[in-house]
Amino acid sequence: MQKSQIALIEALIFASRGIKKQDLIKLANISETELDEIIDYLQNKYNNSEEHGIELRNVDGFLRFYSKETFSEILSKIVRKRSLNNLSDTQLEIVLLLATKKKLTKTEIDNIRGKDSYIILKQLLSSGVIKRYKKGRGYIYSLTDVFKDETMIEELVKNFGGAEFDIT
Amino acid sequence: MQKSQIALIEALIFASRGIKKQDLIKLANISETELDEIIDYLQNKYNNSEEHGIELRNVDGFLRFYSKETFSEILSKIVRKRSLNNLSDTQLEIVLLLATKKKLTKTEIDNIRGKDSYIILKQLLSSGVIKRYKKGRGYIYSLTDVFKDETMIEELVKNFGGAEFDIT
Amino acid sequence: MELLFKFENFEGPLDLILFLVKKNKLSIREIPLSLLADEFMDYLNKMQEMNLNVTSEFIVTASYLMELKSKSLLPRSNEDSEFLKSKEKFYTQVEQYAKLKELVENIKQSDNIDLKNYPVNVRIVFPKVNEKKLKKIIKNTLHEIEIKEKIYQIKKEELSIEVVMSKILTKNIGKNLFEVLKESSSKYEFIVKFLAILELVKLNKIYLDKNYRIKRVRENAKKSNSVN
Repeated sequence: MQKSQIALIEALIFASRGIKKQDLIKLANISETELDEIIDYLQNKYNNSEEHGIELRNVDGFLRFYSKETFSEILSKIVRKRSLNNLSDTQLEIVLLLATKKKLTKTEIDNIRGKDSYIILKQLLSSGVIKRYKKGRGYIYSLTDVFKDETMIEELVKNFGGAEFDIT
Repeated sequence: MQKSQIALIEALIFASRGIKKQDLIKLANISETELDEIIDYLQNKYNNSEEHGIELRNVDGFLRFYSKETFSEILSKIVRKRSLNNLSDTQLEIVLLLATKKKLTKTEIDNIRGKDSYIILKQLLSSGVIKRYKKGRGYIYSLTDVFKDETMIEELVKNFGGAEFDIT
Repeated sequence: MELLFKFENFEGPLDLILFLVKKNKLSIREIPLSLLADEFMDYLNKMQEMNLNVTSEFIVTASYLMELKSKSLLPRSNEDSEFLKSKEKFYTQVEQYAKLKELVENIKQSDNIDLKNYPVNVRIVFPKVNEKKLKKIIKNTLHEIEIKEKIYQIKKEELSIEVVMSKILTKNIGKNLFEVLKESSSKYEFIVKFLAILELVKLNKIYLDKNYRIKRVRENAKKSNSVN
């Protein structure tokens, strides 16, 4: 285990905001055994040391650094969280749909809600809650990263297993 | 210098995306001397070690962790980058104003540009470049964290001496 | 043709003024106000003749320039402090805008400059209220509601988190989370209720005790916990 390799893996994990082992192996040009060793080393260094405020986790196959849970409360004071209170009921309905389904077309949203969502989608777009990109003739809608980060909506939905059931 | 204090400062710097010393002193409830000692300790640990791929820097009074220059080539392959070329001149005008001033109301932006910015602000909002929050009767606009990270606009502006604008 | 192309570039009055300044090859402070005002009016007229979009902002600036011009022609205008003030304000605005335009050009040309240090950050772990047990309880509750929904065609109520939040504070303190959630008549109400409870936890108004009972956070405890 070379020092420069440890540093490279560390830099790659940080800069990528979540990366798979396979990608690290390719990018750093090392074997899986070597990588596993480095990951173990990093987890031992960060996760088990009282001197570090962050830790390396593997969530759903993605390696990423997280703040330690001990500091959750104080960190929630500096990170601006958007309150879900500012949304109207119908806006919230669409936000919850997108939080569980990730990506939907307008037709899909309309079908689930049983009514036209044009105006609400427009409101959500202009307030930076959702974004869209063109696909074929229509658009695909999803929540913006900013909104997800500020409300932690995905974590909220996941907290009660929401991702697993359909709201349909 | 307690281990738990070092960990807390580390977590705060990582989570904040750039934080001032004054804010750290308040949040961690420590003295400036103590903080300086911890910052020195962290910089020594990260910046001077070949085992670390990241370093702690003070850019214009904001403490933040950055990847080390040695890895810029390999990291450029994975870092999500957004080109400023996709912005129109008028969009870029507003983006640069916000990159130097951080926070502005629509009236302030209109005054500097000598024209109405309504349409451009709407475009920038829906493409996730800027965000806004309500204050009093109007909104305060600023760049989103994701946009700042993906374009490194603030670092670019600093390269050009960060032209100062007075708001009349 | 070239003239037309340039006209279309005047998005606002300040763009036209910068164009006039450049054309005169002088700094804004060196061009006599009367000349600037006349030229501005000239271009405005031409723009109107060509049916180009002359917004109200152009008209406002034109009248402002004409006012400055007329004041500048008065004897001893240089002793009129109000005139000097508004003249200075106008110059500063133009200079600022020129600076901004310059920065836009610089940044546009520098887009390929490589910055070698990328900012990094971590994902923040926020306070959690869930555990495996909690998840299980919630799943079961939801299942019950699903069945209820299938049996009775319940009309969806319009609910807002805010309203539900205050309802919880007034009616559900001391009750078990499971019981409170079970009272929901639809999946939607369940979700809104749950979000409301999480929101209250986040706002430090309530907390859940070991037995998942909803408890109010005491005011004095709150103060000692918060920064600022």
